[in-house]
Amino acid sequence: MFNFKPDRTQYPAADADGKLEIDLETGKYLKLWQGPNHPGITGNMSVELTVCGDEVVEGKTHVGYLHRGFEKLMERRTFIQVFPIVCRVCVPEPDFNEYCYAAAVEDLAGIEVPEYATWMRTLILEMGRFNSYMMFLGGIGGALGLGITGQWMTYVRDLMLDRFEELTGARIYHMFILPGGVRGHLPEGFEARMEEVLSTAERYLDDIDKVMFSNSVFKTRTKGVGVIDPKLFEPYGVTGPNARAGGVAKDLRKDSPYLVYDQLDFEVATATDSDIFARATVRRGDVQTSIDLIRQILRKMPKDGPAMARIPNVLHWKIPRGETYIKGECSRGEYGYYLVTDGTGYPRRINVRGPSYTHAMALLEHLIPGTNISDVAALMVSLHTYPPEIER
Amino acid sequence: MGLREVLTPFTVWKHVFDEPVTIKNPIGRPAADRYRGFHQNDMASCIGCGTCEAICQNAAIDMVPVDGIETRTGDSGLRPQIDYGRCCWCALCVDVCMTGSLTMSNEYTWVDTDPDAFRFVPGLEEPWKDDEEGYEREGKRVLSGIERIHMEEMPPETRISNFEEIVDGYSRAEAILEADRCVECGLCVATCPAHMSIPDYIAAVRDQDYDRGLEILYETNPFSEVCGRVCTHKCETSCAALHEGDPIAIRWLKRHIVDEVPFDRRLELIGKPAAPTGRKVAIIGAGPAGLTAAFDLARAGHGVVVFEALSHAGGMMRYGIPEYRLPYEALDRDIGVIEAMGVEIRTNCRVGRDVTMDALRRDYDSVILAIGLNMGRSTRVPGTEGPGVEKAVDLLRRITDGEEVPVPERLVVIGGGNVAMDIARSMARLQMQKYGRVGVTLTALEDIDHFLADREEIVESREEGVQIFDARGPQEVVRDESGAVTGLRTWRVKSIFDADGRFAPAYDEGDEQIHEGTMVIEAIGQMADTSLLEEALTEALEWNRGRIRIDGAFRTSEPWLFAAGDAVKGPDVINAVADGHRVARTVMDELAAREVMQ
Amino acid sequence: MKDVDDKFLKNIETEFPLREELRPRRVTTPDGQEIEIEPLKDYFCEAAPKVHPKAYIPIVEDFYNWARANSLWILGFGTGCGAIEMRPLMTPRFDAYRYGIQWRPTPRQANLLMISGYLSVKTLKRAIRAYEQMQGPKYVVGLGSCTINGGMYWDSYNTIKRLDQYLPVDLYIAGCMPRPEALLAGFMELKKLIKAGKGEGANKYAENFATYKANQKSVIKDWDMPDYNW
Amino acid sequence: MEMRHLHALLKQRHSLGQLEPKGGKLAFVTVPRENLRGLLTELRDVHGFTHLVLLTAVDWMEDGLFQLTYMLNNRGRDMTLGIRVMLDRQEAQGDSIHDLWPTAATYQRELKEMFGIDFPGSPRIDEEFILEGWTDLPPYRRDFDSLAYSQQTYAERPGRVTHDPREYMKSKLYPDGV
Repeated sequence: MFNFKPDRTQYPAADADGKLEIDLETGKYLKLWQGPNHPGITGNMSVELTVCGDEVVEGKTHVGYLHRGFEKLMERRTFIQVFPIVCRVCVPEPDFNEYCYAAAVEDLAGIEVPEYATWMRTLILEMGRFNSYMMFLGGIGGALGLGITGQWMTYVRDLMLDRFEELTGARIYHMFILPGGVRGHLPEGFEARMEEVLSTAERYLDDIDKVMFSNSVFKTRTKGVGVIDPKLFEPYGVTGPNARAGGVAKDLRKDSPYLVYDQLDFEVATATDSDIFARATVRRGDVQTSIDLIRQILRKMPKDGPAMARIPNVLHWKIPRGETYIKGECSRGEYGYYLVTDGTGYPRRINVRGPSYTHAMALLEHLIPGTNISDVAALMVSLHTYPPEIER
Repeated sequence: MGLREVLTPFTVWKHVFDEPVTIKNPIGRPAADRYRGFHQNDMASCIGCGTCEAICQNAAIDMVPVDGIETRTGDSGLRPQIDYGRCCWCALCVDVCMTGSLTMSNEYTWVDTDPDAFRFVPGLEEPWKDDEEGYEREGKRVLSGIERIHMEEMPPETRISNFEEIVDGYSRAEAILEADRCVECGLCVATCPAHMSIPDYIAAVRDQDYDRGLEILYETNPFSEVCGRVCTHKCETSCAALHEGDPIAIRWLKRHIVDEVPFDRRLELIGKPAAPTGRKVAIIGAGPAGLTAAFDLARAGHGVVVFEALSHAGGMMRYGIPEYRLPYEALDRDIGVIEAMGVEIRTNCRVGRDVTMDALRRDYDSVILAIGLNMGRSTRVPGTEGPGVEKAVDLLRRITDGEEVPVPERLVVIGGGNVAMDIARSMARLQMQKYGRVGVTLTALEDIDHFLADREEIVESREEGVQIFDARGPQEVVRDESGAVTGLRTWRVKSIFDADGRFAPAYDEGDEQIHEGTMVIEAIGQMADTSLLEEALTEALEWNRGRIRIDGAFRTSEPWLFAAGDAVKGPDVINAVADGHRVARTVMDELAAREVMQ
Repeated sequence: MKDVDDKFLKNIETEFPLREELRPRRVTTPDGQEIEIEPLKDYFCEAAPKVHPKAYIPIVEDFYNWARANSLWILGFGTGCGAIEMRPLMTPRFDAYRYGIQWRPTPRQANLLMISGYLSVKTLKRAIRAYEQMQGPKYVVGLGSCTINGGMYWDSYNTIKRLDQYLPVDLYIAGCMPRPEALLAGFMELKKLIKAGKGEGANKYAENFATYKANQKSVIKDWDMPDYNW
Repeated sequence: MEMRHLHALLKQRHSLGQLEPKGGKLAFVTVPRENLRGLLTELRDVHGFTHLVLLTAVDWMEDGLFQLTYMLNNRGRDMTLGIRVMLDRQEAQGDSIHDLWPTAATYQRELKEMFGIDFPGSPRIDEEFILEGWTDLPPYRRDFDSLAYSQQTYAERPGRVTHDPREYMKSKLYPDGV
């Protein structure tokens, strides 16, 4: 109906290095800072847009507003003291940090985790993934002016946070997955209460299907916008749902099963168009997978058993020299911890590999030119990036 | 774009009549049962060990003194103060807490205009002090080991027939595991009379740095090998780990360090004493107090001569403690180190007989009296005069000297302390060797829970066949017509102390027992033999209830004479060692002061 | 701090000069005129903030305070992790709007700045600008441990430890992070403060402007903005 | 063992060091700096290691070395290979691989800022990335002391005192100091 065809003659010429020749003084271009204080930006980061009319000719991402120097702080803390701070690396889905860190420590220290704890970890991770997708589905609607999805999804997410709270003792930073196991067992009657949340969620998701995925406005604004060429997936390190939306079924839960994923029965959602709409539908499918997985886990997990393995006295826990990399499939893609130890009581180096690092930086900068200003927010949200894991 | 896609979104209008999900009054909505809210602390069970402070990665916890909480053995008197400008509610402090006193409520609202207000000592008067709900750890602590590493020892049936040492000592692997359990709170340090740097040497075991460990030991205790075996380890009664599990085996770890360092290396590590000062000190008694003082003084360069009445140095460590607990070679090695510092030990030299106090006073700059308690006390119940009744310390000395002691088939020991256990178990071994079975009965005034003996002594005695009758008061040594001992008559003890706390046992006369035996051994305590002081000096000195009066620095009323050890304080090796250090320091201070005055 | 390697010691003046677009220069306007511009002076008012006097008649001031207390408009600027717990407040379950609280996208429309947790130096710079652009009377609420005494980032090289050194904080809410219910309780407390006429943060900022600026400049190395911009 | 097979294949040509397997799916290997590019290209183009998982550095200050770790993943065979390159800490210069993986430019920018390791030719390498107005040592270097810097730069809230239980008990139980 509305065909937006930019006038390509307005584009700046590129010099030999491929650098755009943009002279702001000509008045033809305008610098537009989107963020850090901007409702369309996920988290606290900013995009420096150079626009010509309402079309973006260049986008540069600026991060570092949330930099706390985690990787440095971790080197100053003993192995147990790192545990409370890892979850802060990623606010909306902290559990992957806990799991990856714990698994990396266990790997280097040679600790066998009890079976119950393994199931519990899987449960926590799936609950976290569910929450993260709730944030996404709320956010993508919000970025396109569909406020109701945010209202609904935040509510559903809050119900899940209540379950988190009764299981782990906290809403956001659960700090439940300790190196060596998990902190506790399921509270009584948890399964029933969880089922209630899941069925409520399914009801709301049905509505989301109607109000968002069948909505002509949403479709028009997202289909064919922000397409990532599948050929770019490897060069730009695209993983997770962003890759699955382009037909590449990258999912570490299947590709390299960890925890108990090999004992669970599930399919990963994929799409082919690799545009904003495809990325949203893949996540919509993944939420359903998560819901099914949570049900499966609660059904299959052992009813009781030790939650913690025997670990050395944490106050002076030394781990022999070594290095390892532990990864998992979080809601945004491959999440990993690279841990190097040197035989002392402190980690030598911890590097957090967050999927947003590649998605929000190089990839986003690559995708932005040529889009409309109003689509930048949706494009950014559709990549599902969380700034804290970029800068840590 | 079809019409359907335009209309479908409107179908959700059906929810317009749904019940709203809004929480009517969200402020103060109760959090989950497990919620990690503000801290609570059970002041009575907290011991102020500071483990919470050690684990807190935010440096949010300070240990502060609190009104009404006194410092005592096993309780530092400090309590955690939490800075909510730092806390991240990870609850590691709760998980690591040694007593389980620190927990969390599910309270979460704290709003204030003053940023300095967010510090508080949980357990005092916060409103959520008594809240039931909130985070508590599941079961016992998991962040540090609870169970002590098992110490291999000889089974009773093997050990009862000989005087060989019972315990094997830890292997390296076992020692590391045991040392790993220590949380380095240091509550034990002040409990140890000698203030040994226990956490530091345990850390040395953990790091497998035995040289460092040995150096730390020798800073405070030249009898580490002895103490590693027979110390009464009061430190283990104040260990933070005992509140949920076993205390750290501090004594065994000490022994492990010494075991791992060969004797020559030990001498190397300790090094040579300081240059001679030309001062001379005489020490009477080569027991732990005297020899420790000798060690310190000799290392400072003073000339030290130790006078010992018996044939070997070591005092009660040699003549009181049986060989199965403390092999003589171990003791000899400790004494060997002291002698290597240039200390001269004159054995078989009894002051008062072979040399007089006056001579010592004349020839030496100072004299330290460390004569110990070597005379057994008697119960003085009827029948104790005469043959067949022995004193435990005399018997033990004779056994050590290799003398033939009478070994009856059945005998009765009176007393519930370590000496009583020692003699009972020594006699049991001799009986085993002679008759092939044990016939020892032990009676004591105290009930079994209040025995003065170490717990493991009681357990091991029983394992070795010693029959223990607790709360029995001796009334008479029963003798037959010929005067030979046939047993001990006892009454059950109703109470030992009267209302004022004075020693005045009350008996239930209806509950009488005769314990059969042809020998009765009294092991109810010892006293000092002060006859060597001679009359003039005895007159000149001030006394306190039969003991020489000393001040806080071990000075007697005579400026040249100092006294230390069991004879003036007591009651065990480690206290004697501590006294030895202190008296040595006093003597050195005095000598230095005299130097200045001249 | 240990000796800094010369290799990395940057001269702030030369390494961080004023950004290009902030420098005084001549430009040609689209209609062809050549003009001199000095952006820092032209676009911003450099006048220092003034103390806002109370109304002359107490009852009028009380009325003002009542009105201010009942329209807390929060700047939707998530400076740290605590921002994630504000989202539930904006939605029906906790519904802060019923208390007269709402979120605004721009500082010009807001009078309450929530510092949601730690502030990295880079964000502090933006937070200061956002605060100064807000209309008085305005309030600052520090959320979580990090604003009080550094929180879990107490030894981080990139986060400030005491928010009150850089901005006038009216209220602190303890927690890491505080729950939405605690935030609501904080807002209620703030309302009480404002009603009682104690929400004087903006005036405190104006009175101690020099101190605040000195503190801010001691941590923000590349100060390429006007001293006060609103 | 596929990883061993691969190692044997590449060992000679790229002068690889010992293979250090971590379980069946992950292994680490050291390669000289001059062989890095060839190895990465071959792994990417021939052996299916198309995914650059991460690129980061480890500071071995005591040895005077920086370790660059290039983590490559072969999704089809579920193998991850960590390739280590040791750099002289004084020189601290690596070779940019942004033309092999464009996303590596971001990593290299971070390394430049946080470790001071230069990658000549990498796009925007000299621009500030995370820090702003940073004048001190690159913060991830081991010789940069975060706590000292923090205490010096930012004021802590005063008024806190703590006591060591060990010393406090001694002073209470033995006031004379013995």
